[in-house]
This record gives sequence, C-alpha cells and structure tokens, in this order.
Amino acid sequence: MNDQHPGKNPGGPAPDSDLLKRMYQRMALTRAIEQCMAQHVRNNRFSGWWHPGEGQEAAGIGASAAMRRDDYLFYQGRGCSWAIGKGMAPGPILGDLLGKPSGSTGGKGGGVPHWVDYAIGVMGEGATLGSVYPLAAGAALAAKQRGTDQVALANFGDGTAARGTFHETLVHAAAWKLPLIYFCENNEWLVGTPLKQVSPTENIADYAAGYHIPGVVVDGQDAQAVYTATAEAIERARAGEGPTLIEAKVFRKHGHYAGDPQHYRAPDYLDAYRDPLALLAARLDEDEASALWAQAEAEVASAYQAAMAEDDPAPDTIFKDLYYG
Amino acid sequence: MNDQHPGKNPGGPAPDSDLLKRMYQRMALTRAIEQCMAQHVRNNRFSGWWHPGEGQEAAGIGASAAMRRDDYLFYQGRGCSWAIGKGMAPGPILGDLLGKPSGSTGGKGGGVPHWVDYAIGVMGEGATLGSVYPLAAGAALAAKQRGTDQVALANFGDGTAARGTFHETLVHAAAWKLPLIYFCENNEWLVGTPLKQVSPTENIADYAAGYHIPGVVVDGQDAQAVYTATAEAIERARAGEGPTLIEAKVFRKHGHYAGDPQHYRAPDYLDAYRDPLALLAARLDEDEASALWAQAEAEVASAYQAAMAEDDPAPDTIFKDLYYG
Amino acid sequence: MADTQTMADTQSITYNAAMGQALVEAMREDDSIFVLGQGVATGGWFGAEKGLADEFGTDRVIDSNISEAFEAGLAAGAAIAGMKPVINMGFGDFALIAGDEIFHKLAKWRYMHGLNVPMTAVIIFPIGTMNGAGPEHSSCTEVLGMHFPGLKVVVPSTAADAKGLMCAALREPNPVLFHSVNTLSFQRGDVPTGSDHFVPIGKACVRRPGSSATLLTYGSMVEPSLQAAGQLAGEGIDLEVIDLRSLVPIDWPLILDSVRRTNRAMVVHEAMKTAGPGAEIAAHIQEQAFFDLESPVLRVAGKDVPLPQHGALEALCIPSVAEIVAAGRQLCLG
Amino acid sequence: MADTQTMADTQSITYNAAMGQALVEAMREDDSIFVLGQGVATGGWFGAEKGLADEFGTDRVIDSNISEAFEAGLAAGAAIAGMKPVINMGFGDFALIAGDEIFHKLAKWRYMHGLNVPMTAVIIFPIGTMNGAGPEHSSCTEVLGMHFPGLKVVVPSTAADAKGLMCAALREPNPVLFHSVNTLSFQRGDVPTGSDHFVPIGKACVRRPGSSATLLTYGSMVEPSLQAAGQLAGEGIDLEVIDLRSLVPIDWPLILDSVRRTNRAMVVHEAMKTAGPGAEIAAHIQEQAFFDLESPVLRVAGKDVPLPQHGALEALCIPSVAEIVAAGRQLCLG
Ligand SMILES: Cc1ncc(C[n+]2csc(CCOP(=O)(O)OP(=O)(O)O)c2C)c(N)n1
Ligand SMILES: Cc1ncc(C[n+]2csc(CCOP(=O)(O)OP(=O)(O)O)c2C)c(N)n1
Ligand SMILES: [Mg+2]
Ligand SMILES: [Mg+2]
Repeated sequence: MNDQHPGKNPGGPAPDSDLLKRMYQRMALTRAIEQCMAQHVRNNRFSGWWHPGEGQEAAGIGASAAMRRDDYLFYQGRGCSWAIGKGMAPGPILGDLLGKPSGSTGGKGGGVPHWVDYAIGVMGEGATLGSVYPLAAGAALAAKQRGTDQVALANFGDGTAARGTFHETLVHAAAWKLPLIYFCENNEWLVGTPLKQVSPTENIADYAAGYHIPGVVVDGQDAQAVYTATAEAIERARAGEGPTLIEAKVFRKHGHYAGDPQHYRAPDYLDAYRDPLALLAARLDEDEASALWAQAEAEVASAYQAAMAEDDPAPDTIFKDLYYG
Repeated sequence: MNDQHPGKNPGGPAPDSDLLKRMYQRMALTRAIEQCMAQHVRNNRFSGWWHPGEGQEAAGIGASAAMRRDDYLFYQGRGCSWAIGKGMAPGPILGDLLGKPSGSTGGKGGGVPHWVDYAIGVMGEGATLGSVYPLAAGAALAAKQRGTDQVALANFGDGTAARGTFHETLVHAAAWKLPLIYFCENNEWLVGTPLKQVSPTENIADYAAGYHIPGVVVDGQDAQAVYTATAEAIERARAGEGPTLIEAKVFRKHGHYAGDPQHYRAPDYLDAYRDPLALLAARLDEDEASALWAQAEAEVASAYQAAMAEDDPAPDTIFKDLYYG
Repeated sequence: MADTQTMADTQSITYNAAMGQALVEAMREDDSIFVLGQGVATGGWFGAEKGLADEFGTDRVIDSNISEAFEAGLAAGAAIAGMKPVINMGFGDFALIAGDEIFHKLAKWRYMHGLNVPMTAVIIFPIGTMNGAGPEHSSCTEVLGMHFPGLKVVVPSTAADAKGLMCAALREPNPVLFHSVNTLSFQRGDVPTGSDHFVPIGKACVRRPGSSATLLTYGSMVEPSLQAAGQLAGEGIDLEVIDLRSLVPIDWPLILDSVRRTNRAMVVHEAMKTAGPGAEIAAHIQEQAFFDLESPVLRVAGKDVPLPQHGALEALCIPSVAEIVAAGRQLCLG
Repeated sequence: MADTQTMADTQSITYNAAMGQALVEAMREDDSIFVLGQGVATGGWFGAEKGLADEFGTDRVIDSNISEAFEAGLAAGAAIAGMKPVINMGFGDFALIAGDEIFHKLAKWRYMHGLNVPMTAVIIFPIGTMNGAGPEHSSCTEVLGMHFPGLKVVVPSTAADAKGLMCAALREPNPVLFHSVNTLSFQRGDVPTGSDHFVPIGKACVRRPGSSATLLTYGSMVEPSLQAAGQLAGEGIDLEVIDLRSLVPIDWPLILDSVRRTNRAMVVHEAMKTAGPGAEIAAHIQEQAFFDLESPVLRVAGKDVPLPQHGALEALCIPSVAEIVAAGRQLCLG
C-alpha cells in the first residue's frame, strides 16, 4: 500500500470535500507552527528540544480527523499535528512551547511537548517513549467499562515500537478487544539510527499478526488515505472488535531535533520527499487552499506574538499541581 | 503439531538410542526429585515456594539434550528438568532446595530456584519472570563477539511471554541474528489464570511471524520431538541464521506451587494428561527403562539424605558474594 | 494496640480480609472502582480480593497477564479517564519493573501537564519477607515513593488500619502506593464495620506512650517494636512507640512533638538501612530538633544485602526484637 | 580544583571527551569491552562515544533500538558470560525503566547464585538538568544505587575524574553505575593522558581545605559549592569542600575525619532532597559523630518536585550558589 498516490482514491468511506478542507486547514496550521518554531529556535534561547514534524503533518491530521471529540488521544512528541488535529488552537500550543502561562500546561511544557486538553480528549504525552501505550489502554478500558463507545489512540514512532510496553499492551488489548488504535508514524529513523539496523521488520504493522489483529500500512503523506484507514479501525473498535495497528509511512524532513546537523544522513535524502500539504492541496480548489494557508499563517503569527508578549510563569508554579487541591 | 504421539517419528536428525536412554535417565532423575520434593514439602517447613514440574519433564530434558555443554542456559523456575538436562547432579540441586551449603548457591537458593553451574552453562534464574530474555541475549552476543559458535537458550512459560522484555529482546535478537533460542513451555496456565483469558493467541509461537523468525510448535510431552525441534533451531543459530521461537505444549500436572488447592481447575483436568516418562519408556527396552528408573530413585534418595544431614549455612553467608573479592 | 477512635461495631478479621472489605464496600458505592492484577479474579495471591470477582464479575475484577509495567500504566490511563483503578502489583519488588509508569507517569502526569484535577488510583504493593520468597520477592520498596514526589504512600500495621487506610485511599484524589505487609496478611484484628472507617492518610498514631525516647516505626516492625518496648520497660526505659502509617505525607508535627518531649529518637523498619526511609527520618529530625536531642537518632533496619531465599538466613537480615532492645538501651543509656 | 596527583602529561579536553578517551584506550587493550546504547554508534547523544565506531566498528560499538530494559539486561548477561559491556542508558531517569534489570539482576545475580566471580559492566547514566529537558529527562537518580546493594556508584565532577573513574570502572570486577553530569558534558579540564589514570572508586577528594565546616557534595554541585565557599571566605567562614566522587562505596573515613575536625557539616546535591543521597549522609554523620557536632547537618538539595521543562522554572528547582551560601551561614552562625 506504500505506493498510494494522490490520484489513487483509497477505499473506505469517501471523505467529503468539507473534510478535505478541514484537514488542509489543520495541516496548514501545523505547518505554520513548524515554520514559526524553526525560526524561533534559531533566534532564541529555547528550553528543551523541539522535534520538527515538518513533512509528517498528514499522519496526525488525517488520523485525528477520524476521531471524535470525546475519543482519547495520546501522542508522541514530534511536531504538533495531533494536538491541532484534535482541535487545539495554536495559542495554547505555542504558549507551552514558549513556556508561557497561556500554554495548556501553564508553561511547564516545552520542547518535548506536554500539552493537554481533557475537554477534547488531548490526554497528554509521556516523554519516556512508549510509556503511553498502557495509558491509552487504561483510557480504552475506562470507555469500555462505562459502556460509552469512545476509543483511545496511541501514536508512536517506529523506534518506539521496540519498547516492551508495545507488546504488553497489545497482548491485553487484543485479548480483551479494547477499543484501542495503535498508530505508528514510521519515518525510518530513531534519532540518527536507521530503523533497519535495529529492527527485524521493515513494516511495524507486521507485528499485528502475532496478536491476531489487523495490521495496516498506509501512505502517511496522504491525509486522505490516513483518514480512511483510521476511520475503518475506529469503526472496528467502536463495534467491539478490538485494536488495529496502523502504520503510516512518513518522511522526517528535518533533523531529529532543531539544530541536529544530521551527519548520519545522505545529502540527497530529500529527493524522496513528497510534501503532504501539496499532495492534499492538489485535491482542493487552488484559491481556497491559498486562502486557508494565508489564514493559518496569520493565526499562528498572532498567537506567537501574543505568547511572546507574556511574562514567564510565576516562580511558585513549580509547587503547583503536584498534589490535588 | 500438537497431535504428535509416540508412534509418529518426528522429522529432523533421528535420535539414536543412546540419546533416548540418556534423556530417559535424566527424566527419571527429574521425576525422582519431583517425588522427593513433593514429600519433603508436605512433611517439612520449607522456605520459598516449590513449583512442581511433574508432567513437564520432557520439554527441559529434550531441549537441553540438544544443547552443548558450553551453550548458555537460562531457565524458569518450574521443576528442575533444565538443570538436570544440562548436566547438574541431584546433589547440588537438592542442596539448594533444602537450603544447605552443598547447594550450588551455597544454600541461598530455594523454592524459586537460583541454582547455577557456569562450567556447564547453567547460568541461573531471574525470579522476576521474563527478566532473563535480555540476559540470554547478552550471553548470545558474547558468543557472537568472541566468534565461538555457542548458543544461548531462554526458557519461559506461556504467561511470561507477555512480558515486555520478550519483545524488546526478540526485536534485537532477530535484527542482529543472535544465536538465541526462545523456548516456551506452554502449560496454558499462569498460576490460576487460564492463558486464553489474557492472551490473544493460543500459540505463543505465533508471535514469531512479526519478527520474521521461525516459530515452531512441538509436542512437549515427547522428549524426542522436543529434541529434534531444538536441535534444528540450534543448528540454525550456530550457522548465524538467528533466533527461533519454539513452543512446547506441555501439561502442568499439579498446582502452581506445592500446596495449591487448585480451586480454579476442573476436577477432571487430569484426563488429558499423558505421562512423558511413559511416552519415552515405550520406545526403550522395558528392563532397561526400569533399571534407569530404579537407579534414579536411589541416586536422589541418597542425595536427599546427604543434604538433610547437613547443617544450615553459616550466618555470615548473608554478607558473602555481594561484591567480588 | 487500640486505635484512637471508639469502635462501636467491630469484627475480628484478617489484615488482608480487612483490605478486601474496604474494597467491596467501596465498589458497591462507586461504579468507577475496578480491580486489576495477576490472579485477582482467581482469589488473589494473598487473598485480599477473595470473593470480589464473585460479587462484581470479571469486568470489574480483572486478571491480567504477567505485565507489571502495563498494569501500572493502565492505572494511570484509567485514572485520567476518570476511573478509580485498584491494581495489585503482587510484590513490592515489582516497583522496579513498573518504575517509569509509577514514578514518572502516575506520580507526575498532572504536574507535567499543569493540571489540578483529582486522580484516584490505588497501587497495592505487598512488601517484606515471608519465609524465603527470595531476593526478588521480599523487598520493602516504600522508600521509592518517598523520594519521587507526586504519590501518597501508606503502610498499615493492623487489620483495622488496613481497612481504614484502604477506605481513605479509595476516596483520595491522588494516587496512593498502598503497601500491605506480607507477614501480617493473615493476622486478625478488630476491624470497624462499615465503609466509613477512614484512617486519614498522613496521620501517625501513638501505639505506646512513653517518656524516655521516641521509637518511629511502621508496618511489619510495629509489633516487634512494641515487644522490645515491653522488655525495656522492665529496665526502666519507657519508649514511646509511634506507628507512622503514612510515609507520604509523613506526620512531622506528631513526630517532632514527641522527640522534643523525649529528647531521643530511633527509627525501626524492615527496609534496607542505607538510603532507606529511616535515613530521611533521622536526617529530618536532627535538622529540625538538633538542640533537643541528647543522643544521635539511631536506625535499626534491614541489612544492606539482597534477601536470601533460605528462611533462616533471611531472618538474620531483618531487625529482631533483640536488636531493637539493644538499640533502645544504647539510645537511652549509651 | 586541582587534582591531588601530579599531572606530568595532561591535555585540555571536555568531560565527555575524557570519558570517551578512557573508553578508547581501554578498548584497545581489552577485546572484551564493547559499547551499546541508543545512538552510540552514530556519535552518542552526548558525544562521549564520538569516533568510537570509526575505530572499533559497529560490532563493538552497537546502536540499540529504544529498549532500556533490554539494554541493561543484556549487560548483565554479557557480563556473566565474561564480556565487559559499557551501556549508555541515555538518561538517569531511565533507571526506572530498567529497574529490574539493574537493581535485581546486575546488582544481585552473583549474590543470589552464591557466586564469588568478577563481573564487569559499566552503566552510564547521564544525570541532571540541562535547560529544559523536562521531568522525565532531568532526574538525578543516583540514590537508587545507594539503596539497592550490589553495585558501585560514581559521579565525576571534573574532566579528569570522568576519565579516571571510567578507567577504574572498566577494570572494576563489580558492576558500576557511572553517572555523568549533563551540565558538565562540554566543560574542559586538564586530563592526564594514558590509560593508567585511575581515580579509585570509593575515594573522596578535598577540593578546598577549610576549618569552619565540612561541605559534602559531588557532580554538578561541586563548582557552585566552591563558588559559595569563595563568597563565604570573605565573611570569615572557611568551608572544607569535599567532592565525594563515589557514593558506593562512600568514603566515610575521609568524611568523618573532616567533620570531627570542623564540627559542622552540610550536604549539597542536585538530586531531590527527600530520601535523597543527603538523607543517608546526614543520618550517618549524626549517628557516627553526634557528639562532635555543634549544629545539625544541613541539606541543600533539589526541590521535591518533578523538573518543569521551562528553563527558568527548572533553575528554581535546583540549588543555587545563594542557597548554598545561606546554608553555610546558618550552619556556622545560626
Ligand atoms: C524510553 C525512551 N528512550 C529514549 C528516549 C530518547 N529519544 C527521544 S526521541 C527518540 C527517537 C524516537 O524514535 P521514533 O519513535 O521513531 O520517533 P521519531 O523521533 O522518529 O519521531 C529517542 C530515542 C526517550 N525519550 N524515551
Ligand atoms: C515479573 C513477575 N511477575 C509475576 C510473578 C509471579 N509469578 C510467579 S510464577 C507466575 C506464573 C508464571 O506463568 P508461566 O510463565 O506460564 O509459567 P508456569 O508457572 O506456568 O510454569 C507468576 C505470575 C513473577 N515471579 N515475576
Ligand atoms: Mg522514527
Ligand atoms: Mg504457564
């Protein structure tokens, strides 16, 4: 399925053009934040690490477009497509990245993002990679026990598929048919190590067979294809048929972190790059697409200015939220 | 392959009758220790837990018969077939079980066995189940780095296949083609929980597919079949072709621990039991088999008496072996 | 060893049954509580959950496979999704298998996301020796919860407290590490009936008033400490024995009041001595009450070695009544 | 901050390069040493292994996937099979991911099997804050190695010690937790050339002799402590600053000699205060030298909170020179 391309209409429920526009709008917001952050990190002292997600926007946006507002999302920390896709505004995201009180975490978050919005199912991140598999299963179990038809989605990278928690959680989720989606963004790198050096399988989706669950490979540059695959998996999960392992083949356009010299990568690696925004824009009215892009850029620019104008969080922030009350 | 039976001669290198005799002799020793321990635990104060392995002797004996003296063994703590199979005498094993200085651990071991003999590749046990997968990989990597053709074998139960370390280790062992054998004794129970309640797959060997390594199911009551499957896997490993996941279908005849009332098990569960000793004896000369059995019983009885006659380890044992020197 | 409150209606049951009773009563009142762990539906390794599955079904009393990291991580996820998970982790030692999930996730999730929301989760860690369970199944790991912030930490020493602290933990809006003591599992005590028997988290309790010195202890060492105090009483040494019950938060006011009165203190616990709970307690007392002290704060604790599986060797590794008595003498006379 | 030994032949290199140099030199001499960890072949996250793969090939300098438990467990297995693994665990926080493998397996394997055999393994834990790495990538977890016995524990504070302790660790017949300090990674120092620059494990070192009080510290807090001592000198307070270098074994003779001379002590570390390394150090000092003390042993340590990712907030969580100065005044005058 890795050979899907814009012309080829993927199966499953056909996305209507409103959906395409919404996805494009959110990809544009995500991209605008990417560009904003690239510049910010270059020009400012930045705490933590910013892990650029440029080039991978289609995966998070396409998949989260198939999620309901009350579905639970656990994302991994590259870029911000998932949070935007799930409905967060640029303001609280940039607020966290810049360490300002307007951030969704009140400025405690940062480069390795811990942004959050329980009201729309953005449940947060575990920066020890792979730690959220069981958390997502816990949220899925909660949904199952309450008898709602919510699902939980755990997003992770190809390297993170090697964590033991990947297996422990799938064993149970599959045995108990939990409404859990495993969504891998396979960009074929873990920092500077090529996946193929440390993995017995090129396709992370191959692991699905052992658990007797569907494993799906999808073109991660194509938001529409990602949407369709995820919508199917979510349907299965809501129907009580258990987890699906989706693998989106994506492309890491930049270094692992902003500033990474990438000595380990061939100089021509960008030749294989396909821009997910261009890919989706080709399916939209050209003017409409440019209007959405201009709007996104403006929205991000003003959110950035607002955040930069804020003071740092109050020093006593460090003692807050440790215990409830 | 679960339908293998005594009459059906398994494929692969045909074991000669010396091998059958040796396996029977070691199964007899193992069984005699089982019977001795059952009685000991009933009649004495016993520290720790004894996890009876009666009924599962063929797996450890068959597999270890295919190992070389210098191959590395990491076993799990049910019964003692692996240690006997690898060449340990009943003396040091019973010494540990009874907590005597003649035990291979000097009496520090016990119910959850930590017996050891580096000289013959009995490397020890991790009583946190699943902890030895990566240790076995470390020993396999050592062999590979030194350029010897030793292999390492990690033995584990069906429940223990759920541990994250199962996955983390296989990812690497398969990617790096380590000379590592995963050997599962699937008795379909983890303590009082039936495997099927907490596992998406009946066959642990199904997980092999995801790692692109062979997964083999074998009749674990048949030492000869186990030998053959293991010999093949070891050959592959020595040839640099990487790990194999072998699953032996075995039968837990008794409770999880000695004294377990087994309320959770159907009263007629023993109907399905096939005695692995009887199964192998049928392929031997009857007199020879009885002679081997009588010899084993006598050997174990005298080892037991010798161990019982010993004093407890000296109190300062508790400060020994923590640091080298 | 009478509890401070009046016990109108009590029942003599075991420590583990008392924990179980608290669970049953709370589960009847609150649908969002569920129990998960290895063998919890099939009776529970230590009997605490006996009968739970019969009453509440296997949807709420759930056996898991052998996956401690999963179990603890699931608790965190279920709790932030509004459920109240109770996880039996089997052994305190396994805190080291699920360390990331417990000390980075359960403990920090709200903090690192800047959230001031309730989050109920009870993680049961049976701790301590039990005649030869060996070095990987006998550890007292409660000090981990003291060092890594974000969790509450309790260790009941009586059946009544096992129930009362469990009742409190199930209503606590913060994750609780609930350490049950293996050697006390089947010890009986008078336990108040009803689901409103709360032993507040963070409150210590004076098990024996005294004036010569303050002995701080908890869990498995409360009983031996009281025995030692009884022996020392015959020698004119009158120990005040305080059962800490909670290690986070720890009841510093009660502790320091006592020490300022007796001018001497010792800590007794089964956990290993070096960098164990007693290290913090001794360090804090001397920091806060140095000029009230007439002698150093002593520690009687587990030897700094892994626990051998041999029952007789194991016994040498944990404090005996004789060692506590000797330390009491040294504290008051030496 | 001069080392005690004479430095005939030295080179100014960074702390991380010094660790790397020790590795390279040892690997040339000893085939059984190999290095494994995430990104170690592609340069190492912190540059310590830069160039290693070029010289020794990817058979001896091995990138692993994201599997900390595997990495640490592999070290134990390779070590008992006679190899000398050096594992870069990436972050001290990840001790909690590989807790079973490190504290139950590496630490106890020989003990629980009754074996008196050498077992060399170096587990590198980069520790401490580094401007906003966040609550799961900034922890100082060295106290774990103090509580759970069976490992040696070191924390170098200079480039010379980074090399010298690594040289020692690679020849040590016991597993070593080698904590490298993130903030020192690129700090230069004069480092002796040659593979025989051993800083013995278990020996502390007086960085500044003094007579008013003893300040015990290590790792990231040595430099701020020396700065504080410099400030206090102007006020007539003459601190003796001791760099512990090893936490297991800890150099009690040197520590207690100093305290008995100065009659006052304080501990400074970046790790969180409660039940941190300073708790043990303070508890032990007052136990052993109570009647020599003129005031309580003070602790200046990390705040008991997870580390926020915000650089400015993070800085508030770890000891500042001003806080050390204030504690020094309180210790000597208060
Ligand atoms: C448990 C854990 N180990 C290591 C790291 C350090 N680390 C941060 S990002 C990263 C690579 C992740 O690779 P992948 O999952 O493929 O995601 P990608 O960076 O490619 O998006 C690593 C190893 C971590 N954060 N957590
Ligand atoms: C990590 C860990 N979790 C739990 C236990 C407790 N435990 C001891 S034996 C056992 C069941 C093991 O099942 P399986 O692996 O199938 O082996 P079997 O007992 O059937 O031989 C459990 C859960 C343990 N020792 N280690
Ligand atoms: Mg990747
Ligand atoms: Mg089993």
